[in-house]
Amino acid sequence: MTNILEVKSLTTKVSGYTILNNLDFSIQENELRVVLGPNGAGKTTLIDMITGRYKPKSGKIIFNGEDITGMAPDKIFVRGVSRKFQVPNLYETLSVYDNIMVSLKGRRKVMKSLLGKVTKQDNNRIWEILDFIMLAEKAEDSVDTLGHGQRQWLELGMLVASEPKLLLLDEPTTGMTKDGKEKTAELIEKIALDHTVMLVEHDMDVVRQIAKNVTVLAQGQTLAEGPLSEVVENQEVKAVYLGKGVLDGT
Amino acid sequence: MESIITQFLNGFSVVAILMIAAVGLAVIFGVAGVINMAHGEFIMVGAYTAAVVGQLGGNTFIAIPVAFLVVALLGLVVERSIIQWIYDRPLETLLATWGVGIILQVVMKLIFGPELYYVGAPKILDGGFRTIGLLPFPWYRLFLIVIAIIIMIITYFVLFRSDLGLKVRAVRRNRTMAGCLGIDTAKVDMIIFAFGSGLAGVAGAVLAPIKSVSTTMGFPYAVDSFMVLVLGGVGSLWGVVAGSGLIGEAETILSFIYNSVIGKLLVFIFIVLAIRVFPKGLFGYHERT
Amino acid sequence: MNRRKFLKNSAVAAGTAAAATITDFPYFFVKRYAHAAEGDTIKVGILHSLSGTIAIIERSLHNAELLAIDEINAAGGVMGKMIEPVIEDPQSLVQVFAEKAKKLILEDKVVAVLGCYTSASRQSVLPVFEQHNNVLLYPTLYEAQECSKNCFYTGCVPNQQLDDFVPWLIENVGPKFYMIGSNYIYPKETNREVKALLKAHGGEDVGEEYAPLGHTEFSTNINKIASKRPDVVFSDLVGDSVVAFYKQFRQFGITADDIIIGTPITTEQETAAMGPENALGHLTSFNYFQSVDTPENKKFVESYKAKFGKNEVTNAVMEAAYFQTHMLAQALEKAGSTEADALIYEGLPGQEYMAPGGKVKIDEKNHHTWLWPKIGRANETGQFDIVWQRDDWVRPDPWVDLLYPNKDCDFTNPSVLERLKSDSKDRSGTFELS
Amino acid sequence: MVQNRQVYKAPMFPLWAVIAAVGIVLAIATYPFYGAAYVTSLLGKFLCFSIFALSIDLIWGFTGILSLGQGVYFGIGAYFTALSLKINYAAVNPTRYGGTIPDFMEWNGLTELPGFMVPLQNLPFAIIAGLFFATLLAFIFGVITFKRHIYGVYCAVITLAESLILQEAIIEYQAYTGGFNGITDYGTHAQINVLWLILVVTIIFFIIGRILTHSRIGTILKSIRDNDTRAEFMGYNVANYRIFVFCVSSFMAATAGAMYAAWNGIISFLDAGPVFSIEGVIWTAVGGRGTIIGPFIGAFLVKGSEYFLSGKLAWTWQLIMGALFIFVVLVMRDGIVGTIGKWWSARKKRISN
Amino acid sequence: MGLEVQGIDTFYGTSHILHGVTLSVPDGAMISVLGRNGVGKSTLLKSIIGINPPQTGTIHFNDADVTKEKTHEHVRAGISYIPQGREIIPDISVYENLVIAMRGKNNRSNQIPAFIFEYFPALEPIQKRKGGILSGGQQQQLAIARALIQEPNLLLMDEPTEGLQPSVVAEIDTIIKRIHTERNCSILLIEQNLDFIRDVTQQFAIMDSGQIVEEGNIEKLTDEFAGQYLSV
Repeated sequence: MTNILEVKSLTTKVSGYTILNNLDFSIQENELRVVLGPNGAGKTTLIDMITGRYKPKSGKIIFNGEDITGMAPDKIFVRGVSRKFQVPNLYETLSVYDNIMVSLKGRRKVMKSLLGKVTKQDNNRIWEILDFIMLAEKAEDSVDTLGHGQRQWLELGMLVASEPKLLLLDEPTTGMTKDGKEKTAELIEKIALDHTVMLVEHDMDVVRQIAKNVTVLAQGQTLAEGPLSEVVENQEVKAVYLGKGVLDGT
Repeated sequence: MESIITQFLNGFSVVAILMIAAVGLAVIFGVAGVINMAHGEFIMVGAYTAAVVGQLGGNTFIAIPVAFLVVALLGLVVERSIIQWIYDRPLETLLATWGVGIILQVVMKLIFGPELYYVGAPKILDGGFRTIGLLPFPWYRLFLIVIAIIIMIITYFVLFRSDLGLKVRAVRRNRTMAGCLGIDTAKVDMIIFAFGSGLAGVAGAVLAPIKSVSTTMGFPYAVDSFMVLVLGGVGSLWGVVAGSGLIGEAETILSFIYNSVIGKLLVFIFIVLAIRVFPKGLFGYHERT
Repeated sequence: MNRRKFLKNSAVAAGTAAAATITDFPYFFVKRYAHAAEGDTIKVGILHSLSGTIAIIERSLHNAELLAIDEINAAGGVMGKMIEPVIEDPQSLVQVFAEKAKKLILEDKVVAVLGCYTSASRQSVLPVFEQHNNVLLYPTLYEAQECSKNCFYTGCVPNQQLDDFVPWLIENVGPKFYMIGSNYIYPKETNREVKALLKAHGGEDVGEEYAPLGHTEFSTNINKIASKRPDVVFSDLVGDSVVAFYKQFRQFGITADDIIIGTPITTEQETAAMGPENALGHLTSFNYFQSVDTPENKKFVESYKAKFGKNEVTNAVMEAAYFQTHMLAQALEKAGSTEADALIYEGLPGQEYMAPGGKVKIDEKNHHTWLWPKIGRANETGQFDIVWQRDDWVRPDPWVDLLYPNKDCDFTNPSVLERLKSDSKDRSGTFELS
Repeated sequence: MVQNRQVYKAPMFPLWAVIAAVGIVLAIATYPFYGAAYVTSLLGKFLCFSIFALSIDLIWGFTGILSLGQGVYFGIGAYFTALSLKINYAAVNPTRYGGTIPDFMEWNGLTELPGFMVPLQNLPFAIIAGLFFATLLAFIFGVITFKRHIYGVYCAVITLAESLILQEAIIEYQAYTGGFNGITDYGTHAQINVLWLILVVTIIFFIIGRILTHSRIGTILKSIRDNDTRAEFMGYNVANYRIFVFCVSSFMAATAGAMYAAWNGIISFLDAGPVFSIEGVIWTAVGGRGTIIGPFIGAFLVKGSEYFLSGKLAWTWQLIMGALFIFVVLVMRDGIVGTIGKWWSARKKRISN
Repeated sequence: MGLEVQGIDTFYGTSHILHGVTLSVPDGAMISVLGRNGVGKSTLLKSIIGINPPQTGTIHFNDADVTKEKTHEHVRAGISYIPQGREIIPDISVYENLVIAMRGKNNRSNQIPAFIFEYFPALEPIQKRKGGILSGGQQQQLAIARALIQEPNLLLMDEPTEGLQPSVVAEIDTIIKRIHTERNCSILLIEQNLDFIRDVTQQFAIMDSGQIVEEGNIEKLTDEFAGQYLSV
């Protein structure tokens, strides 16, 4: 197995604060990696760096053997990295169907999309995805009629539609009911069957439901990494979540 | 050669005029994120205030505080009635304030009629002093330079050395947190809008004696001020100084060598290219988030 | 600009707008017109901007014409009918001038239009008048070099303002001229004539410069002027620029004792707006000043002030607007018809009137007006003291002899007339869709 | 999986709309035969204004960029055409100086047509050159600003300055542009075939606008307008799309300008200026931005009422205009069409419930 | 008296975060709220202080209904708030950060009250430094000082120990205890650090999925008990 994503000694600062501190991190192909960590540990910032939203102060990001550090977001996307935002980030005035439609893989160039039509295959693919994210009934409705959970699913569906090599999911279950969380976790598990997924998650029920490999970030660095069962027993990790001082060695 | 030197001095007075005109707009844009398209009309109202003060027997020195108050009040009314509802839609503030500008023009014309109004310079500032050039440098232009410096200093003190300024900077940087510290953010917006408007009023009052006063006088000032802001960058007093300095001197020198339209054209091209390099302007500040 | 009106205005500005005060406002209630019985009127278009940048001056022309119409109607009207002014506001925009002219002619079916101030607006409406064969009376001084059978020009043309003025300046002030003007056709053409006159009379042209219209920052230009040390600054600046230029000129310490500003365009209106001290001693050449001492003028100034406010001033263009309205009424009587051709070929040419500035006459040949050139020096009240005047009237010559020897319009030439008449028929036959 | 399911898509050209459109088009096309000449002359103008408003709507309503300088492109189209017409007209109808070149060239001291203007003698070439030049300028402008992520207020102010500078340049270089006087007296082109031409072009642009906004690319444009961050992270080069639409819209504006110049018989710097540009924005806002029919309704309504009211109301009209700006921003944000549309869909929802 | 939160429902955008939360903080109490990330603890504080006001339910403070009041009005009524991540205003100095808090409470003085530097001696020498360049510990001290200078009746604290060194955590611990006893101020505290909670507070409430699921005295909060709701 090769590493599809490698982050090498990444450092970044935002208005004087160090968010990521010399972070090394990698994900293998077809892996489902869960990233845990307390607030402010740098999880979202890591995703921002990988997807080109901000440029790191130093360090390198290598995706699929290519250095993508500092590339524009759309260029990074075309190479196969899709991200989901913490707060669902949708096209508010479009219908559910159209949200998926504009996310379908390919045809990102102006002239191509000018001539492009929605083919039968496209249509079938969109319905497939709508079924998958359980929104087929809502296909014609505009996005602002969706409930919060459905919005999260729709964004997942949009990512799937773009057929990326790597999905970065930033807390896809926030603001959901228990039932919703379970369903979302199932979705993610299904997606992970044929995609590489990096999941940032807080909810331990969700994590327990789907996680195999876990990385714990704290203060911009990797605190622990490994299979869930091992990491859960790690004293430092417990400390982060259960209150034993992080560095006091107890 | 002597002409060039005089011209350079002239340039300073043009810079001063730009600075006086632009600073009010800069304060409002920098803090509240609103481009006030009625800025020129605010200047116009200031100029008419000076005309009224003049007719009542006052001079420019009296007109300055009166114009400040009158236009600040006007700004307050505009902010409360219109702007406060659309802070989150900056593009639409452009349209709304443009409408305010039109209305102000009509209303002023209804009150004062369409003719040009006369505003004289204070007697004490008549004449000028000899420089190395051929012409005496008018005292009034020197006064403008002084006023520009004073306005910049006052604005600096208001924004950086006063309680209000402290609140303003806190609000600009972190609106939510400022509220959590007990600052009435809506009131700060209101006051700063009134203050910026008041500065426009002062601009009108001091510019009236060298220009003609009419209901349509404002727009060119507004445009010049936009240019200063775009070049200098938003939310920084240094931006206003740098923007006015570059544009003012460049325009005067270029119009001496060529003519004023070519001067303007070159300056505009220069601004567009500068924007390409510094999208936030020379002293750009991150806009309100 | 008198103090009482100002106080009153300020009071309103301060918010004490009592209805009684407002009704006095000259502008608030522009008195429209006294209606005669409908259908029993002769409609005359009035096409002056009431809004926009040139409304400042055009409003006074509009008023002068309304005053004249009131006088005509009070005296019994024309051909037994009242004159009904149809007012349009072209908003100082040249396209709107053309648009409104079209409306006046096609929709309101006016017999003639009194209107326009700038050359730009006149040029924009002329094709409309020619195409629809209607009559325009144009009161402004202008650069001339134009003949249109549909247009009657009652303002000065360069030979009436410059032919005496420039030599007088050379002789009495000095030979070195620096020309500064707004950048459009009128100053350019005028300065061409001035340069020709300088050459002919031993003057010297030391500089020529044009500022964009509406320009108000003249420090650079004044600096340039000072470096050339002329005797006369010949200014054809217009509008806001005039005021800003005079003010800044004096602020740079230059008075009429050092350099005289000579101009064919600065009127009483501008001297009032800039403050008399800034105009003091500078010269203007016109056929009329408010200070002209004739009974006609006394009556004109008085009735104008009575109607539109005591603080109003009159000027040459207003005088023309006033007398051209009276001449139109006389022409309608003379022609005995409201047909355009009757006015053009019989009514207006050769028409005479005792105007406030002296007796005037529309030239049969070129449709311009015989006028009385004068030179005025601005005094400390903003009025002009007449320092020189010609003792006879001067024939208008739209094609000044210095530049265009032997050229003139001739609407008395039978062959020209023949062509024009058939031409206008052709045009009205093909143009438009209904 | 069920195959070949469809979503209901509003038809690109619904039957009722087509019928209504045909009716309106026929009414306008035949109007000169039964209507007043003055109104006819307004009709042609308003159609050009409508296209201009549509061009603003394309970039503002559909991609969210507010240009306060759209008049630049309208003006370029108008000036190229008017110059060409004037040069040709002057060649056969001696000017007041008796020469065969436009009078404004003569009083600026030119004695013959400047070399670079010789090609403009060919009218089709002049029109095409104008359209091309306008589009090219839009492209350059787009590359400078959009590629640097300059949007919003900054962009609006820069476009405003752009039109102001063009306006000043036109006045300054009067030997080639007619300056302050504009270009006038170049023959009459307010003929029925020109009206029909304007009508045909209007229909074509209407259809192009409809296709651009209701096909796949239209959906993409809307998605960029709604959420450019999401679109960017979905692999769309947002700047390129915006440049593309900006070019299309400039082309439309220039075409409108060209036809306006021919129809109106007089143009001036004001047609390229900031006030005209902002007026166009307000037409769009009143009609309803983000709709194709909105700009047409807005232009006809605002401009129409201006022509019929301003004579009688003079200064009041300006007051109304000012209040309209504020009203549209504060109260009627979706414009006439948008408000009706919202009301309609709310009603539908009520009924279906 | 004190704070009474009655059945509030709060939304963040379209997500329903708080579901009928009821909580009371009597005068002089010190209560900690626990729960995993994302259960709505911070939103609870934001609802109380008025940043994200509840859509239904009421909030009373000292018997006055403050549900619809603006943030700054809460502050004037006597509630101060220390947000997560400190939110020090970076481009003004420590002194100015403090002064601005005084102004928020209508205190026109330019003199920082002496008790502030008694509590936070570390701040005294660095008053001229810009807020943005302070260390995490200094920032937390400043954040608390900024709230304290307003002499509140109720202090809301959102994770005051997050991301701090153990030594600093210990300092903060003492300071909070001192504030509670010496400044006559009730405290509502969000924390994940169990030891810290057990050391400083007397009462606790546990939140899960936008609701308060457990309340009680601090003795009840054993590792096992907490683990039910907080376990990794």
